[in-house]
Amino acid sequence: MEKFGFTLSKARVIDYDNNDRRIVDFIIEREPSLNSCIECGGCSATCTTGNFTNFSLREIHILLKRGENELVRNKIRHCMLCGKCSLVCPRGVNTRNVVFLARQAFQKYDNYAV
Amino acid sequence: MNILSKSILQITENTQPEYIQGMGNEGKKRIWSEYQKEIADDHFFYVRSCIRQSFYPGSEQFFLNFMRNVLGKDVYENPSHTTCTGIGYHGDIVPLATIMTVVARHFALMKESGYKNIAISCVTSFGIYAEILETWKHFPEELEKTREYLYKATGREFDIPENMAHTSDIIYKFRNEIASKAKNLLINKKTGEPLKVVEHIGCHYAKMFPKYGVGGAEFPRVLSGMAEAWGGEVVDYPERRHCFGFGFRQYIVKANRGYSLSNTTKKFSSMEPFKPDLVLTNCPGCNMFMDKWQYTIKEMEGTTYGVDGESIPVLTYEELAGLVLGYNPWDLGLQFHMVQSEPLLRKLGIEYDTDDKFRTKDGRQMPVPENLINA
Amino acid sequence: MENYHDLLMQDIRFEEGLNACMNCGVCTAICPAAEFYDYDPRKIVDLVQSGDNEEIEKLLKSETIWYCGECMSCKTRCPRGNTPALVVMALRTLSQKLGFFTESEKGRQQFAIKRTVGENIFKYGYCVAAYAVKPEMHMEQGPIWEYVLNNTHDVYERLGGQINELGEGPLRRIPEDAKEELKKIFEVTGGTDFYNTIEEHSRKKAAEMGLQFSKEGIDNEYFIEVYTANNGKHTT
Amino acid sequence: MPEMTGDVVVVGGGTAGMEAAGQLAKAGISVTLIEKQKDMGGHLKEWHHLFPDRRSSIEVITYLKSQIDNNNIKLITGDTVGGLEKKGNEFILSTGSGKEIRADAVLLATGFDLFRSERKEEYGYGIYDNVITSADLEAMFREKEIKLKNGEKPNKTGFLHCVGSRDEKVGNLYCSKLCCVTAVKQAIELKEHLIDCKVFCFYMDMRMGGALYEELYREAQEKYGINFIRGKISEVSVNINNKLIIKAEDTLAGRPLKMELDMLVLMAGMEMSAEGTKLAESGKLKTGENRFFASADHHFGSNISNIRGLFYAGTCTAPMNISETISHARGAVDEIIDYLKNGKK
Amino acid sequence: MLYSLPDRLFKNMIIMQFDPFIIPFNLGLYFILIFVVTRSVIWFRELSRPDKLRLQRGFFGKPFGQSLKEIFLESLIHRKILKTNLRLGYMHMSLAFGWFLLILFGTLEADIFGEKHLNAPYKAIFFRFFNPDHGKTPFEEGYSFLMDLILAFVLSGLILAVTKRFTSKTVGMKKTTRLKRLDKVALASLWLIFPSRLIAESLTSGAYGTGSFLTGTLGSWFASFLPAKEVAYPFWWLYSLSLGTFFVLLPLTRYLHIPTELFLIFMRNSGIRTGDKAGTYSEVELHSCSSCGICIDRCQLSFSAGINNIQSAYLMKSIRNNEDTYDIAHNCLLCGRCDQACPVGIELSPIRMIVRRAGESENKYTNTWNGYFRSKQTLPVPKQAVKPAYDFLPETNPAKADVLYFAGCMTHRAPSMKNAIVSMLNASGQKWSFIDENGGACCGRPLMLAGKDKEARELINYNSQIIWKSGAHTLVTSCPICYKVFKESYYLDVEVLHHTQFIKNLIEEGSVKMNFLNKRVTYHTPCELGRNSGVYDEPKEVLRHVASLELTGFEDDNSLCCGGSLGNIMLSQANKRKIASDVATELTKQNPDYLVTACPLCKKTLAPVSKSKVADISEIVADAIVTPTYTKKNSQQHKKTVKVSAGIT
Repeated sequence: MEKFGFTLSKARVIDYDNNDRRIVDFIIEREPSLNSCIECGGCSATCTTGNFTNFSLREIHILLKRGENELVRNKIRHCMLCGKCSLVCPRGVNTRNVVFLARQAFQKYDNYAV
Repeated sequence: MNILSKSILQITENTQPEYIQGMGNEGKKRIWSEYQKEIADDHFFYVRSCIRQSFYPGSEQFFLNFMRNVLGKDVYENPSHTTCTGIGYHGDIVPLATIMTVVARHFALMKESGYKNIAISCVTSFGIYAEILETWKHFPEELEKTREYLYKATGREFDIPENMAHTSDIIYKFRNEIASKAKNLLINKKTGEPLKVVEHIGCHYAKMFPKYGVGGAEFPRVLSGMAEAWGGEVVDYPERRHCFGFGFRQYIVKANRGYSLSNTTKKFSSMEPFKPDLVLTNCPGCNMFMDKWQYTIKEMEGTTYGVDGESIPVLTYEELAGLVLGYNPWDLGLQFHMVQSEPLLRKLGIEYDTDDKFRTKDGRQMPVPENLINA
Repeated sequence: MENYHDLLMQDIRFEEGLNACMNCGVCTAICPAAEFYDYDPRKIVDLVQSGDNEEIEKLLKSETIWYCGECMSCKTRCPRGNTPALVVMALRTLSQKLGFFTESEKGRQQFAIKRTVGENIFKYGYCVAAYAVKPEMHMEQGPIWEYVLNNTHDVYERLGGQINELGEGPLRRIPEDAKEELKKIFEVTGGTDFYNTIEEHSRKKAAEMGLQFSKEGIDNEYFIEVYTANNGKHTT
Repeated sequence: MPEMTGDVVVVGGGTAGMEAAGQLAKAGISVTLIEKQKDMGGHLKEWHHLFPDRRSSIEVITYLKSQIDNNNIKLITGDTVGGLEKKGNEFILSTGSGKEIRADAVLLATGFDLFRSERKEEYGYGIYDNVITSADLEAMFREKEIKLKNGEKPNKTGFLHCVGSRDEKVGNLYCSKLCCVTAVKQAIELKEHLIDCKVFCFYMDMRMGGALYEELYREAQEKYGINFIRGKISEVSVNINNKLIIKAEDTLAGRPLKMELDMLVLMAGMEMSAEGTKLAESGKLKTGENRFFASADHHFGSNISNIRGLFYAGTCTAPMNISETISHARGAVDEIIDYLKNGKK
Repeated sequence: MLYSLPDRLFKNMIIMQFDPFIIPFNLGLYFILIFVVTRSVIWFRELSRPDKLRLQRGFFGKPFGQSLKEIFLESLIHRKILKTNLRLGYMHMSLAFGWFLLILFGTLEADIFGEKHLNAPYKAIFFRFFNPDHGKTPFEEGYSFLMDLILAFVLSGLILAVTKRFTSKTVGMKKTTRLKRLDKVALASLWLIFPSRLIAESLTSGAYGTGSFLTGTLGSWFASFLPAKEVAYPFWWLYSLSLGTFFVLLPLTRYLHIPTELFLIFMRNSGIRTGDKAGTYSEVELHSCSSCGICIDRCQLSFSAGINNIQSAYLMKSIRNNEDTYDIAHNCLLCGRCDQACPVGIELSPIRMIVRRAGESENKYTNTWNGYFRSKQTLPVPKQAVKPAYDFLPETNPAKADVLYFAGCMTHRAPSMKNAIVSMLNASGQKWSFIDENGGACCGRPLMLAGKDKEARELINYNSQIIWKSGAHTLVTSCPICYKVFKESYYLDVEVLHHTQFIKNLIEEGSVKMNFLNKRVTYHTPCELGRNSGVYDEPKEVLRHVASLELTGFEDDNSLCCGGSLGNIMLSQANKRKIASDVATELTKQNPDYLVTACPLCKKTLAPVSKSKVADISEIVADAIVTPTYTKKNSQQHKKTVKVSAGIT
């Protein structure tokens, strides 16, 4: 840095093959309904938390499936588990359990309670 | 000598040496056949590149020298032609109307000196010229406006060139002539294996207008055609088509250079497993940066991308043609790269005179630079 | 508040670069900037086509539009024949015309480009010229570059250079009348005005930031600031 | 019912042509059916199973063959129609083999050509070993063996939707309509052959607008765990291990995505057939922006051409699935009978 | 009298009132006595100070009598089980009460007829062995008749128990609880006790021509073809052994519930409750569960969704055995139907909540002393995010008002209901404001149900702030889930009303006039409102006021859960639907015009599966409102009323 005045940047690309998908595997094993998500965004639209922040369950589902866990870990605690999302989901995804399981998975694999 | 001439024969006879007729080549041929651009044969109006004349003057000089003295072609360089302001345009400080008029001025100089074929040394310029010609096609009113501007500013008038070629197109056109005159083929003298060549085409050469480039945008032929005609083997690697990351403002401004460095690094780590012997480019920036970033990343991270700790020599197509034709590497200016070419020269079995490396035109010994790579 | 979409429509590059976008993402997929900056050309095009004036103003003042490297790779692939890079270029031009560019760290850098490349054009008739590439500003050029500059004459002579001499050859001097013509062209086509706009807004910003500013050259605090500043918030 | 006279030429022995010829013959009209290939069935012959119910294409071909098993039908195979003109109320068709056929009415059922995927250079079809098309995969299904060029089984396969559809770069602005459901069908079949193979579909929009299509999509997700990623693949390349590297944007995550694949299947779209285009030129038939034959009216005249007595059936007018094609063919038959009844007015 | 026990034993030795076969029995007996004492000491020590005091007060106070009564009625007679299931009740009663009588009268017998008037326990148990020729005088005869009668009573229960094992139908239970190995051994020994006693006594009687209608008859029959005296001896051994084994194994098996239940009764009558952390009381509850399986029959997951491994009996068991309780604890609607039915009165749902709260981290148990005792084990607590979870919630300054309306997340998904309530509030003419009109924070109850009390507390504090700032005296909510948490976990000095209660008040004050709608309706009691908050009557009264309410057989305590409960985080949509449609079918048997409920979630859950229209009470009522006269003065308000005059029509 000192010498050149700039540094290498970290790539933003989702490196699917090298990402860690244990979290999502843990969830899908226990809540297979996550598979049938069609990313319609209904959950995000009705979300109580989403009413205050840019929290989006739809995005969280995607990021989990891609193994972009860091982003999820810091956001997922914002969910209030109110369950509105599971009322709107057109594919009957048990969205509430997905969040609940994700939190457990983070505790199991990162020993990090979220 | 006769072994050499034999292999030359074999190459000149069929443009697809059997060792590169692997799977997919049929597919590539099909694509190439769809992008056979018209390249003029003689009487070129030559425009220089800001970067190349500063960093690779030997390359531009080789081109003129080869065209004029070896092929006996007429290549004219007008003393009062200037920059196309392309870097300024892509640095977003030069308006479109301005650059169009500057380019129009070059067309005017052409007209005045009676030339119809333009030969462009710089890929950025080449892209600019192409973009402008296309713009004038779609928006004729812009062409008229430009004519007015130019006349108002300089009193000059211009015609649109009949043929436009990048100087690499022209070398590609004469690749087989070069092969037939070859003193060194791109073959590892020790192993007899063809050298592995990584080609890098400047993005602005064909990505904007595939039909302007030999072989189109996805599998450009202009450099691979040379490399193969001269006995080398071209490697296809995942990031082949990726921009190396000049990014104009992303390099010009110090704070942004991480962008440029990161993209080049990405390309090199992608080509590394293929163990290329050299990188061949047709773009001023690409050439300079792929050479200089190897030094930078080595300084920063200690990473090198060649075999056993070496870095990969990066050559312009003129420099490579020069080596094939047996020119003195030091007259081509290879010694003024950050990554030195000796490992490559040794593979090619070229005898080079180390004493001569840093001497002036009239043979005076110059100081010897230190901390060069591969030296 | 002006209608920025209309202003953009006056730029033929915008007209050329933006048909209806269907958000397929092929541009972002291979975009060198999207990989290393917090940047997504698809989103830019989508936002601009939405025509939301406030959003476009935000965009014009944002860092986002300055991340593109104008490699034009996006043009090759777009199934709708768009060129996000051209859209970005139109945005950048407008952002400078309106003086919004000084609102963002990356935008302010336009001043540095004008003072280097921009001036070179008039000084040398070239955007880049060897003797203008100062080693201390370009450490990445490495020892060889220092060497070349220390031995400019000998090096270029051997390679057929014509340093500062009229006639043909690399790095030859561009005749004065040719440079005059360049200047004229800039004046006639609005290039000069554009330069002055950049200068004017940069001067204002320098004052606002309390940085020393000089009429020309690069030896002033504001230049050094915009040339080197990196708040580290551009990558995720 | 007044006595009907007249000969009808049906051009094209695919689904539409066979169904129409059959129905006409049943109505007592003498039909000449011309097919360029040696045997009948058109594209159906290349397909293994059909969506959405996965029934074998053979069964449909068998049905169609039974339709044309009728003495009123004269079959000409291995021949094409070169030129076509109308003199008074009579049509004169000249075949590739130099025959001349006269007819009172003509039905064009020239069908479609599959998009030539090598035209999308960035995907390297015909260059990279394991980039194949939906048709190639279908052939593998017929062979009952899915394998890579090197004989190994793929462990990770991608399906790319919209190859040659919705793409200005290849001049096809339209949606081919059937590729989405085909991709889902093939993804499921692939899983059934290779249970451990991970499957990813790269789509722009999932267009599952047909009976039981959405259900199939859901089954693919729920039962087979097939992944759907919204973003079109931008380019394909190979690494040193000859694995495919694909680049796309995961548009729902708003980030570029890079993935290694063993095999990539390009869902090739449908285009106006070359024969169709030739006929359009020689017969001065109107074609639309999408190069398919332009029918007189989208809503109530989709079988009618701009020449009285000349009719269209099936995918020479627009992408259609089998059932749509068959109903379209039957529609054409009604139009023809009507035309002949009313003295060709 | 115990102090004189040793020397009496000694005397017995002298006059040969002793035989080695009694040793197993004695060992077992004294072991179990010692165990029970130690365990109760440990438990007592673990009690919180206030609970200790409660217990002491309870022991020396009125509750003591209470407890004795309850012990008699529940532990011996098993009244509750008798009520719910006669045969099952009889089985439990005959075994427990019968055995009790056997011991009682046995001891008396020994004391009356034995040559000593105070005896070691074994004398009573093996009385017949030591007094073989007892039963000659008519009085003695009468007594042994009584003893035989009691034995017969016990045996009859035993027969039921045995048959239940093989065909659970006999006692009218659908599913019986599954057993672990030790239980089987213990069960075997338990079953052996009375048959072996019967045979031993019969043989002895047979040898000496004594015994009554049971032992006597059987005895003489034996004696007719057996050397009764000799054969009797091994059976006395068997009798003693089975008793001994049973006593020793008792602590390791579910039969520990027999002694533990006594403690439970004492503690409960002393006013001790389960609480929200594992402790003595929950421990005692765990071990008081007899796995009778009544909770299984009550569970809708069982009879609607066919899920038969998560009911409370299994929860108790898996906690006792320190098995993984995750699925059992979380796959439950928390409807409270089992709590209602538990004959032992264990607070099942609170115990489930303890497990949910504990999660991975705390309150794990391990068995020590080969399982005779349990000790707490605490796992390392994982890294925790430092920032609070909901710090993004904005500061708000609510308008001052007397009445607040908090719709809650679920009501926001049922707009017609929301509008109906708004129209009610407007009609009420009170100064009210809508706190979460544009969507507020969640009430916190769903988090609590998931065992996340810490986060829930954040939301509670946030909402409390708003309520407090508004200066209101009444808080109306239209969601029972919110209602429960506002009522129980918010520390507010406002009156919390469910909208049905609010409407009832309006009716009583007469401030809103209503028409009687000519509609037949049935009512579904929401769990959170009914069983879990005890609001049963107001909704029905309101309904009766505006429509004709018909009964369904699932009133109040016996009401069903719609299946949509937020209490169950694991249940699949498909299973929720199954439960819902079963409920809808039951509640719409008489084709009412409306199936009415008082909860937005119940409404949304039942609507798609019910053949009658489903509505919330508020919607019915809104249709019944006679637009109040005074609103005419205030056109603005009038308009509002009209605009939102919500409901179904």
